[in-house]
Amino acid sequence: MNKNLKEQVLRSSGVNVLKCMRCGKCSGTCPSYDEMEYHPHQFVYMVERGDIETLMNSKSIYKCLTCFACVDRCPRNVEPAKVVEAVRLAAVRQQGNNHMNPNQIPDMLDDDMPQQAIVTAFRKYIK
Amino acid sequence: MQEAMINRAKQLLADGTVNRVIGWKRGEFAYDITPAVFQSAEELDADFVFDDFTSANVSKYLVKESKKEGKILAFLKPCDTYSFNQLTKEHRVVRENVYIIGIPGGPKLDAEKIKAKGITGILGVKNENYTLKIDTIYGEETMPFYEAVLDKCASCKSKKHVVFDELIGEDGDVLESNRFEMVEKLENMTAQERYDFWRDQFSKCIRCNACRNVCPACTCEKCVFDNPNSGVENKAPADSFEENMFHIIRAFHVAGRCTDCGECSRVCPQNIPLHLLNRKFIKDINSLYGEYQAGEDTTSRAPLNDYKQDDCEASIVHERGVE
Amino acid sequence: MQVNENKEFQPLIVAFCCNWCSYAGADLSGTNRLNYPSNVKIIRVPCSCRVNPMFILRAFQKGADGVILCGCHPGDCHYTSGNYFTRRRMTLLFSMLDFLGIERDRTRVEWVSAAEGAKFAATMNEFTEAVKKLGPNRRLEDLRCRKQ
Amino acid sequence: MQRIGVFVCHCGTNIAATVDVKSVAEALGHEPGVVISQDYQYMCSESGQNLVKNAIKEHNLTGVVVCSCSPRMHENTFRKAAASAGLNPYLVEIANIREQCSWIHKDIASATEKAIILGKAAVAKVHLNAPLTAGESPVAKRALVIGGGIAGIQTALDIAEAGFEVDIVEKNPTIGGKMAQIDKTFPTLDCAACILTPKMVEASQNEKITIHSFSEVTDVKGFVGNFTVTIKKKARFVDETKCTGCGLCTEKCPMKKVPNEFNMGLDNRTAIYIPFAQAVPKVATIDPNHCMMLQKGKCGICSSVCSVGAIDYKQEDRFIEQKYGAIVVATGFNPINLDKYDEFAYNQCPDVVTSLELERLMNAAGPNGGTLLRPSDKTHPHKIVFVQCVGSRCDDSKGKPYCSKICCMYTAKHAMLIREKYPDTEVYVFYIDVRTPGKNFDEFYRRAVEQYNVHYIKGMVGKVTPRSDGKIDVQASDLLANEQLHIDADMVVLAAAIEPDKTARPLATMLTTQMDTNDFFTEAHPKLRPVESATAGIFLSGACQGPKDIPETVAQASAAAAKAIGLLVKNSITCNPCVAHSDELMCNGCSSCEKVCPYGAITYEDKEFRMPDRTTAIRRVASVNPAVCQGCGACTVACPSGAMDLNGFSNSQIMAEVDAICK
Repeated sequence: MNKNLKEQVLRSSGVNVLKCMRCGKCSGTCPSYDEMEYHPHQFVYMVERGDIETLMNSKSIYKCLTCFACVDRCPRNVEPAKVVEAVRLAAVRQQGNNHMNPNQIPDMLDDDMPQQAIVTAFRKYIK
Repeated sequence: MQEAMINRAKQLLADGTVNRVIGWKRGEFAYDITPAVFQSAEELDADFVFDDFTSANVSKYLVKESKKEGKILAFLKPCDTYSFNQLTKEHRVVRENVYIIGIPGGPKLDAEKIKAKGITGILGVKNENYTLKIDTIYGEETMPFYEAVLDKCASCKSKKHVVFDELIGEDGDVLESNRFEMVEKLENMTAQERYDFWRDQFSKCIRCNACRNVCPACTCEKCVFDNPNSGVENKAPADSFEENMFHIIRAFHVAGRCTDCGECSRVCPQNIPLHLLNRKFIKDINSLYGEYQAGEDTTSRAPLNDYKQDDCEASIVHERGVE
Repeated sequence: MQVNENKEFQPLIVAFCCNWCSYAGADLSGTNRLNYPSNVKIIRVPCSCRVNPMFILRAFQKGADGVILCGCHPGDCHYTSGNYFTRRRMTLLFSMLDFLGIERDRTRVEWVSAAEGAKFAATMNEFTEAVKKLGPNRRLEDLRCRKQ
Repeated sequence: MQRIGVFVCHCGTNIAATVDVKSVAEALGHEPGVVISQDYQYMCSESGQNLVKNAIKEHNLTGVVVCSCSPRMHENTFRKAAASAGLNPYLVEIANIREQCSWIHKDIASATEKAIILGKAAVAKVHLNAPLTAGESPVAKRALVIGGGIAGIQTALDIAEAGFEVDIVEKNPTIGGKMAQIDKTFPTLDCAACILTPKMVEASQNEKITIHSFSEVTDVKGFVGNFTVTIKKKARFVDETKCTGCGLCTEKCPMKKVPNEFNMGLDNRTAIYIPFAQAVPKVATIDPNHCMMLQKGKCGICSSVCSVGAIDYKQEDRFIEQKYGAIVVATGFNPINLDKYDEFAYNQCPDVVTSLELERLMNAAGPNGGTLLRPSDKTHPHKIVFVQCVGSRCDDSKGKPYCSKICCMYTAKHAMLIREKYPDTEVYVFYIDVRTPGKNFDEFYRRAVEQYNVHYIKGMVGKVTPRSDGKIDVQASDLLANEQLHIDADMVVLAAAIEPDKTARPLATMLTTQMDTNDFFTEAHPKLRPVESATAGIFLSGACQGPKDIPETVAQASAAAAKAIGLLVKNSITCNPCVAHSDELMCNGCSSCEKVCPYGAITYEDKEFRMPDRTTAIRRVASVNPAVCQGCGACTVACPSGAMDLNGFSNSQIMAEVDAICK
């Protein structure tokens, strides 16, 4: 467990992960659920455990649409999307680890891909 | 006016309506007019005075006088009637034992202001078209009438008599006054400036208790400052704190009861503008809890003995005005 | 309170708490081990309306740097209406102190219910800090009571 | 000369760990008037109390200061100890060095210093304490129960059983409350009506019990043993004494489209109505908002069909005033409004229902005569999803912060009943935790899972979407399978959080009792006085104090009754001696104190006084009725002369404390 990373994520997200009562409503509500290796509730729990690197290395951080359904519906105001964003920021901030090259994007487009996903993908690419 | 008052007083004494009269008589000097009780027509003829210097509010004397045997005649100026009403509301005077004749109010004159012009040896005054002709032992002097008017009269709030049995002269109206001007000016100062202002003023206090003794709202059987058990007993201020304390507590005790008669400042030998403390409370009460004029009637609840569920919080003090 | 060159100014805070709400709230912050500075000394009164302005002046006279008055929330007074009177009295008193140039942050009224232990502690922390910033009470002190 | 004893408690390590109790005792020993200063492990223990008692006798003490926990905790303990040793109990003062010192400070030096200062303040105060003797005040032998649900009924029955008159005030046309709406009860599955309605009848037939249905409390004055309550009997436009409850008017009433509250609006009733068959009192009520006669002055059918002439369109609200010795609050609960939980589509889809609505849907007297049908198309549902914790256990901004306590069990009950009656129905329960503490409760839940095959899924429903084909898409997480599920359900049942009734807050203000931030009534002590409010003579029964199931409610109702009976059997109660008193020599008679007294305890009389100048004068002076005064002290500040003072918290005592603290 990397303590500094955990603190960084907690600080940049401003989320108190200890407020989570593990009801899983965030994951119940998440439209990207099936795309994600780790699901919103797991983000919150793994950040609590300090298991940040696993999350940073998972593609899941780029699957979040930041639609904020989880933030809206979390009964305890934990705001999981902000945790995902903070983990993603931690990854983005590392030099040279861009998950995506802009040249790859045209190939990835298909009819099923929601537009929001493309927009967020671009945003996440640019530091 | 003086003639008419003496004549009516004599009638009322003669027909037994009253057995004495509270009015004023001359003191050492022409401008030194003090309240006095008259028992007979002869005394009235000899000493009764009502002139431009007759400013003292006699209503406080009625606390004791109205409890004596028989009815007393009191001449009350408009501002005095507010004091009397307030005392009635607080059961301090017995209304039935007082026969009230409402008489016209000021503006009354402030001898100190005349003296300040270098005019001394005053024997009498005459108002001629708002020029004050002053007869002195050194001959006649003149000055603009309004420059000699008492501060409390210059900001008169009402010419209306709120209680009387009969009137001599006309009744007037409640006036629009500028009486809160100085309070506002102080409110707009910084805290340090306000502090310095009041320190200058209170440090002059010699605790003569004139303000307390003249105040028609200060009628306690025993004042807390004279009571060794009150915890604030204090005969003479030893330091700045005690100077402040006396005036804060006094103003607080009369808050919501003070009719703004202005007697406290008039009698202060050190010219401390004590009425500003009372006016600050009146202004606050008016703006925070709705217009209230103590003494206007005998039934309404005093603002400090009343409340509304949606009154403002004390934090309003922190949120407004100049720090 | 003393000010040493190498020691931070420690204000003395007197807190009047009504027996039913705020004193219980203070107890609750103790039960929950919620810290607030030891500068705060509590005096129990049956109701906030028992607090006479004279007590507040007395506290300043004897060396308090801040006085806070805590009572039940408006509408919750154990005696129905006590805190409503408190509210008017203290509003006017504090306004007067302000009018005389006394720092307005030295006085405060706060409503703390028996359930608000956390609010009590937070209020006391905040108030102590505010008074600390003002420094020692000099404008309403009795020089004879100043500590060396 | 005062002889004061100081006793410093360690409270085990509660105090001693952060406060150097030895030096506190040592320092206070040097205070003026202190003749003995000791510390001890547990001052409140019997041996600790004996220490105090012996010291009182041995040193002939005139005052006692105990430095210990909050006076709210043990002031009475030490007062009693002092009294048993012959010292007036009001000569004891407590310095609170636990809750307000050792528990909140960490630094031993500053905590010890503060403890000494608090001790000094108590010593300074006790110097000025006067021995006080408590007066007595009579107790009205009648109780008022506010709320006629199972809690109120049980309390009233118990009090009546003990031989006292009881009045029940119920705001609805019938008593019975929420339990009357419930179909079956857990964990025994007996029918709620079968066990409740006999109690309702018993209450109505008990000659000691008066039921004021369709009534509200509008004013409460007075104090323990001596409350004067104003009850508003709302106009029901039917003479209660004449109506036989035959129900003919309800059959003939042409206005048949009024949503039926008793069935949660799932069907309709008439404008003149009897809420349900077993209503008590079984009397019709006209709903003025829907009655054509009262709205437009045309109709009058009910009046013409009523054979006893009970209909009275001119009836008005009546107010009655009654004296009570004790008041029991039993105002109960309601499910919360679900408008803000869009994700569950409660407002969009009639087949998404609350659990209380499901109770009515399943009840034989309900809208479908006991057959479970979907409200939308009256078809039999084959797949039902239950969602737990809707609005419970939430952050304050999202709902109620507390667990509603009863939902886990009633959901298990619903699931079980449905599976029992309709074995072809699949039932899913989404839960966060299943909370089943209670006798036979967990066994009950296990039966739902093991015997009835209810699918319990750990996870929460994220979104409910009504589809055009009539099905409802339920999107949820299954946390254990780490999967997101989609269930095409026919019905969704929401376990809505429960909250105190809206009438509770204004009632609390009238009663001057306290509530917590959720509007539940606060008990006098969370463990030791759970059925009393902090206001003497006001007791708490049922869910108005916190979420409760029926057995708990009944238990608390009987406990509240026992406490009320304990008060009513007394002929008089000892008054608080810490009351105001006026110094006649200083009183101005100005009436300021009278104006601020909330109890009307102050009266005036003209008295003759000998003045200092040897004359006599009649003066108007105030006097305080010690039985009525509750000791708030408002008058002491309103009094400009300081004539009014308060026993136990006198001007000089408080100033002595201020001085000691600021010294």
